[in-house]
Amino acid sequence: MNTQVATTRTITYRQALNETLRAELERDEKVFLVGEEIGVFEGSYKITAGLLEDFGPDRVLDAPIAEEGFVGAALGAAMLGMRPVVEIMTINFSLIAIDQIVNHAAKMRSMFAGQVSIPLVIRMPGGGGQQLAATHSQNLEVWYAHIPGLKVVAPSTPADAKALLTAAIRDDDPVIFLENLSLYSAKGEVPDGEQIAEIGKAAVVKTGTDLTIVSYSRGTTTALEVARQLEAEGLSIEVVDLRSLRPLDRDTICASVKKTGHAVVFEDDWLSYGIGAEISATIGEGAFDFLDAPVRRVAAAEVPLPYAKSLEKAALPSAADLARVVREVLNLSSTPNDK
Amino acid sequence: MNTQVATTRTITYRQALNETLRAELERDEKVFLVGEEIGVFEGSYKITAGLLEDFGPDRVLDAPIAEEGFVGAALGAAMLGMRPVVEIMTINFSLIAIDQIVNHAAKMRSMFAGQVSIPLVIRMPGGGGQQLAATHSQNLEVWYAHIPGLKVVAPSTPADAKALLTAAIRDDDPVIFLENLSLYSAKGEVPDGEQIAEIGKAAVVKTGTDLTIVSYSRGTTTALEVARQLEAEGLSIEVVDLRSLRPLDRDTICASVKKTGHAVVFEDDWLSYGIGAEISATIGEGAFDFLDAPVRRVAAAEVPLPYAKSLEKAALPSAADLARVVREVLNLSSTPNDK
Amino acid sequence: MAAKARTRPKADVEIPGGEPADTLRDYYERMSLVRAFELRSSEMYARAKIGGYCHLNLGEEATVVGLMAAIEARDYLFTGYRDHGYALLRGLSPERVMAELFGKVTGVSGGRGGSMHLFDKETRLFGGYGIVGGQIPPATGAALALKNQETAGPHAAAVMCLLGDGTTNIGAFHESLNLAGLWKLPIVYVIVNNGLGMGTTVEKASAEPDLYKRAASYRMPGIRVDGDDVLAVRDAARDALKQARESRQPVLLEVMCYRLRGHSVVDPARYRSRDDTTIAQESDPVPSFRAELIASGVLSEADAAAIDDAADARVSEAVAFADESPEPDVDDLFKYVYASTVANAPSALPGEPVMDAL
Amino acid sequence: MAAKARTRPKADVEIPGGEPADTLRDYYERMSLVRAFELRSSEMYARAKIGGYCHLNLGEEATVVGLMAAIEARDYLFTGYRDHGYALLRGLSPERVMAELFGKVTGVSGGRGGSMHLFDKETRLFGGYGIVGGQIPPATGAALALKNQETAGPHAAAVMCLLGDGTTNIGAFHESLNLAGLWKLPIVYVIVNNGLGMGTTVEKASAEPDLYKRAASYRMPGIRVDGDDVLAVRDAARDALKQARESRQPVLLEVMCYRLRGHSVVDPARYRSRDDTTIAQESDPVPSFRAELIASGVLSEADAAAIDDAADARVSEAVAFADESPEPDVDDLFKYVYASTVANAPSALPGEPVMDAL
Ligand SMILES: Cc1ncc(C[n+]2csc(CCOP(=O)(O)OP(=O)(O)O)c2C)c(N)n1
Ligand SMILES: Cc1ncc(C[n+]2csc(CCOP(=O)(O)OP(=O)(O)O)c2C)c(N)n1
Ligand SMILES: [Mg+2]
Ligand SMILES: [Mg+2]
Repeated sequence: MNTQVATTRTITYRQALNETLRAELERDEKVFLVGEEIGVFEGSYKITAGLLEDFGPDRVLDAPIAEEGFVGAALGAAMLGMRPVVEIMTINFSLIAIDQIVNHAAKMRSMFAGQVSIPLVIRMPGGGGQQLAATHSQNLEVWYAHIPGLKVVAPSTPADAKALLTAAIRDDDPVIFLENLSLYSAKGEVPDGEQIAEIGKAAVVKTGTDLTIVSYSRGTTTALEVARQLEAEGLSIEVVDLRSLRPLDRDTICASVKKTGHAVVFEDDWLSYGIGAEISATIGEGAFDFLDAPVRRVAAAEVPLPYAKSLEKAALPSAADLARVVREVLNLSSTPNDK
Repeated sequence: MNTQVATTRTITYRQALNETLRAELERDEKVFLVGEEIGVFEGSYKITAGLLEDFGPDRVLDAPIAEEGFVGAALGAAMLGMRPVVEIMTINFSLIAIDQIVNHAAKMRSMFAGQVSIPLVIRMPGGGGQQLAATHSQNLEVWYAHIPGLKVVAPSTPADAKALLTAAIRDDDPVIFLENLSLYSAKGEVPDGEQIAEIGKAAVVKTGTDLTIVSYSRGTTTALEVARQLEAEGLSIEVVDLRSLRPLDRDTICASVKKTGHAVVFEDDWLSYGIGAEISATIGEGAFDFLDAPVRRVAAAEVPLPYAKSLEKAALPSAADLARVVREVLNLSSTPNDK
Repeated sequence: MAAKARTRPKADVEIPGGEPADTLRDYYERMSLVRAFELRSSEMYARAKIGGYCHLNLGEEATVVGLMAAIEARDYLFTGYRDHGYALLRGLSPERVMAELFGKVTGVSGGRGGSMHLFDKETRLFGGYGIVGGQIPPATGAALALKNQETAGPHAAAVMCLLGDGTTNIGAFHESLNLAGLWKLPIVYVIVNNGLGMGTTVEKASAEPDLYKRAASYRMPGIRVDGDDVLAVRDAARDALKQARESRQPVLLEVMCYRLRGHSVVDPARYRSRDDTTIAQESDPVPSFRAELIASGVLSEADAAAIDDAADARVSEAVAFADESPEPDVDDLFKYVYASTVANAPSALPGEPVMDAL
Repeated sequence: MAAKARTRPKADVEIPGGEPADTLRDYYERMSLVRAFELRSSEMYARAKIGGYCHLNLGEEATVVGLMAAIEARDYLFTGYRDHGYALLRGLSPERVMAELFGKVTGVSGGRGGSMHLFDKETRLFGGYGIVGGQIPPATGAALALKNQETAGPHAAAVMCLLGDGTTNIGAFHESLNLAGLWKLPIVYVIVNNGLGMGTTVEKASAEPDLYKRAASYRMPGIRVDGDDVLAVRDAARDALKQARESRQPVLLEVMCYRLRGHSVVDPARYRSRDDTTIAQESDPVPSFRAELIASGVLSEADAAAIDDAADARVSEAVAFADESPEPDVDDLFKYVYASTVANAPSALPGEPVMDAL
């Protein structure tokens, strides 16, 4: 990370995003924002508050409900050297634009032998837990993480939101920037001044020796909470925050597990074929000889997420679920049956 | 499998599909076909040859180029009790329809508490190796395999194509039926008469004791070829054909690996977050104590697939790659370093 | 059809001569019920009895009543997420609708869909969809099924598919109308044009803001009607449905109305101009229809008050019912994922191992 | 605008008075080059020098020449997969185009795109797209960039976006035209209406088969022109581009032509009626323009034969060049995936372990 020693302020994830967008709009006039309701309405989740007023409608462009059209239009503008930052209201609606993202933005540079670059950022929140029901609560990041040509980042703190968004906007490739509904109001220390994260790098956000929890986005905040709580019980838990889902920093993950011998993945998406599958497979390949117990995954139950609070709660992975599995993995590793 | 002892014929995968569609159109008048160019043109890959002529335009419905529209329309017809079988020309174009598939077809039954069923089949081929370039050569099956509410099958033989398509059409849920461009002309023995496979079950298509290759669709044919070739070298390879990607038959996979102690996944999609990630994670969890070496994945290089033959060949996983990795895994398991 | 300019204050509703007083009274009762239900929903949301997103029909009552008076029991209804009023007037009990908003197992969708996803197979309310435009292709396909299952004629069923003004800009709208026009499907697409898609005006969202004109791209009749005039809405919708069921002629019907409040209950609509707010309030169809009926002698002040009170009481019962109903049982989490049983279907709760035993 | 009925045999091309003979000769040379290139492509495909899908402009030469005569060097061109002729007339050498079809590193897209994905930054040929309708949103966005980067006027750049008749039924078409109309973008959408999308006629695909009329949904001018008339095409396209660059008025231009052969080189087009085939052949713009120019004295028989021979020779050189060019180097497989270097970018070939060392 290219950071300078700097003063910090405690602000929300939302504010970190807002300030970063503002700073980049000021810095580079090729940067512009486009999306539904980002101007007059100030964003469905108010991330773009005040920006239309200060930068005008050419820089902060309200789009009609036409995700495929305006995402593709942003891509086209990027081909001509603009640096569009698109907001898709939630990741669920990106399905309508996904042909433009995956069949076009991700492929053009390769298909045209490097003649064109696509400096395009697509911001969108995912996440359940707000009783928004099955079509509005998904975590489909694994789809994007699977696609060569895309870069996919998922910051878990306000500071990372700032540094990764800055990096994404200055990157010359299409970057999927994953936010999370339940993080917008989360607070954290954010350094002042320019902060540019290195895309493709994970971070060990807490060190420990007994077990590694691998997570990202909202999951990392829960992982840290659980790690601290288990510390009180005498367990030393390391937490790896992926930050970048593509490229994936396998070295950092495996180095941690080589040290701890145990790993649990905590993820908000569905278990089968989710992000955790790749993490588990990576650990199985890269730290095979060091693993003292199977890698376990704590993920969402495989159902379209119901609206009712009782069911929603049961289906989503919680801190309690994570703590329980961590204990299971550590106990299991001390049973005589273990290798 | 609900099979009867029956005479068999050697036919192509294409013909098996064609005959099955014909048989189901004859059996149940609620079954109808819809897709681009399936009628007058007889299908881009001629799977529906002769069907318009014999069943007329109400049963074999040519659609304009509007994947979202006609896939969603098929879904709506299914809600009223029809049994549509949609052809999407290739999986690459399903991205345009994916909101209807994933946000609608997969969720309706759950979201509406079982008041409606969606007996919808979506047939589409995937696969590279035909020099169709980046946008027309994808294997995005992992996207669908990740989604609760869908069933996803991927037959590797003409016999399975028949039995799984029959099962899919008679199933009351949305089934993604994955074909493969390079399998259409493959021949195999197909039993006559009604054949209905059990969705959700994998098959051990070759037994062996030294190592398990897990694959599906086109990959299984290569896996079998490699397994037979290695047999000549004295290696005993078991091949598990997944057949169903969702649900995933973890028991069959793990039972095999518990026996062989070694596993390689052979898949046509991109490595990171691909189908093999879940297989590897599953084995890591379900057969941990039995694994003598890390599970390895032989998958496509992570690039948008280039048109040029040289590059395309380099990027796609081959029989030689698989054979090499199988040898590596087995050698590696005999090194002193191994646990 | 007469186009209603958005900036012109709404003309007085005229009660056509022949309309029976009972019918008018009945329509007022329905409008009053929707109004009461929506106001209470807003209140219940504020009291955290309702979660997620909640979009109200406030200001659209004449449209809701007119459309639901035109549709027949045999017809299928598809709508977006702004669906409470339609569900009520499709004949669902306020109890079951409110219970759905409360996320209770007694709700129309078993508490699984919530406000945006009301569904009732029996009354052929075929959802309730939260993805903008998501309902349009399935509604079109329902009409395709009807075309194949029935003969055209006055007794045939048709489909009514509701959508918002903002929704006419999404690809699914275009693809679906083309299919309907091409395949001659018995369907009426109704644009409930309340002038806004969230904070965006029709003029800022649609290059051709006279939305009914977009029917021409599919050789389909496009009709516009005053959505504050319950009888005009009903008659236009009936006529459109008649074309659909008798001649397999799909129709695009645009109904001009106003959204009285924010996009959803949590939206204060600060972006809205004072003028626009004033017009919306002045056009409010509930008090004006009420005044109309009193002025023309169909109702006395006391009658009207009694109707309003009854609606309120009805909604109170619904709230009580919803409140007392149980939440869905957690053991049923996986109950509705698949209709056909299937081997190896996932059933693990978060953190449970993927394999039952090692 | 005059609509050309698909079933009416094509009217004779009229050479307007003032057109210089040189210009006409030049246009014929271009038509002849496209024809020769496409015939040779078909042959090279049969000889397995070209793989994948290969779609030809045979029968559409007058359209190709007319459109490319209208577009200026500063304008951006986006097209579908039927793109060879456009690339040639945009000024790319037949060598580099043929080399791309051969999958050679000397090809316009380095051999990575193939026939469907021709791209040349310098001449502002911005692709070549294989997904139906995929080019329309990016083309629209290019026009958005131009609007922000330049002032409208006769020297401003514009975008020309080509698409097929079948492509007007996909959502991206609708969404994009609405954006262009709303945002007042300098873009001309050209429907190259060759009457067929694979085996499907316009009438079977579009509920409104007069495709130019669909412009009305976006308050955009919709214009139809005879695609066998090179001058009419050029003039209509010039006029449309003028509106785009000077008044930021997007235009939808429909060009009526015929596809002489199958959808792609492997399609025998058995589904096609004999009448339709006959009309397509009778309308073939290359021999008729040739005959026209000879009849009007612009060319002698010998001139015309010399032009055809020169085109043929030119294409032979291209084939030789393509044949001799090397394939892309396998070591460059990952070369163009990212523009900004990034840590941990995948670089494994199939079967290589995910971690370099255990
Ligand atoms: C595909 C998609 N994009 C965006 C949204 C977010 N969204 C929900 S409602 C809405 C506005 C719709 O406006 P309109 O069609 O006029 O309906 P109204 O709310 O006025 O009834 C938007 C943008 C969504 N649900 N789905
Ligand atoms: C989204 C998508 N759907 C389907 C296809 C397959 N396909 C390729 S070309 C074509 C027909 C297009 O017809 P038209 O727009 O008239 O163009 P033409 O081929 O006549 O030039 C189809 C269906 C595709 N490439 N992309
Ligand atoms: Mg609206
Ligand atoms: Mg065409």
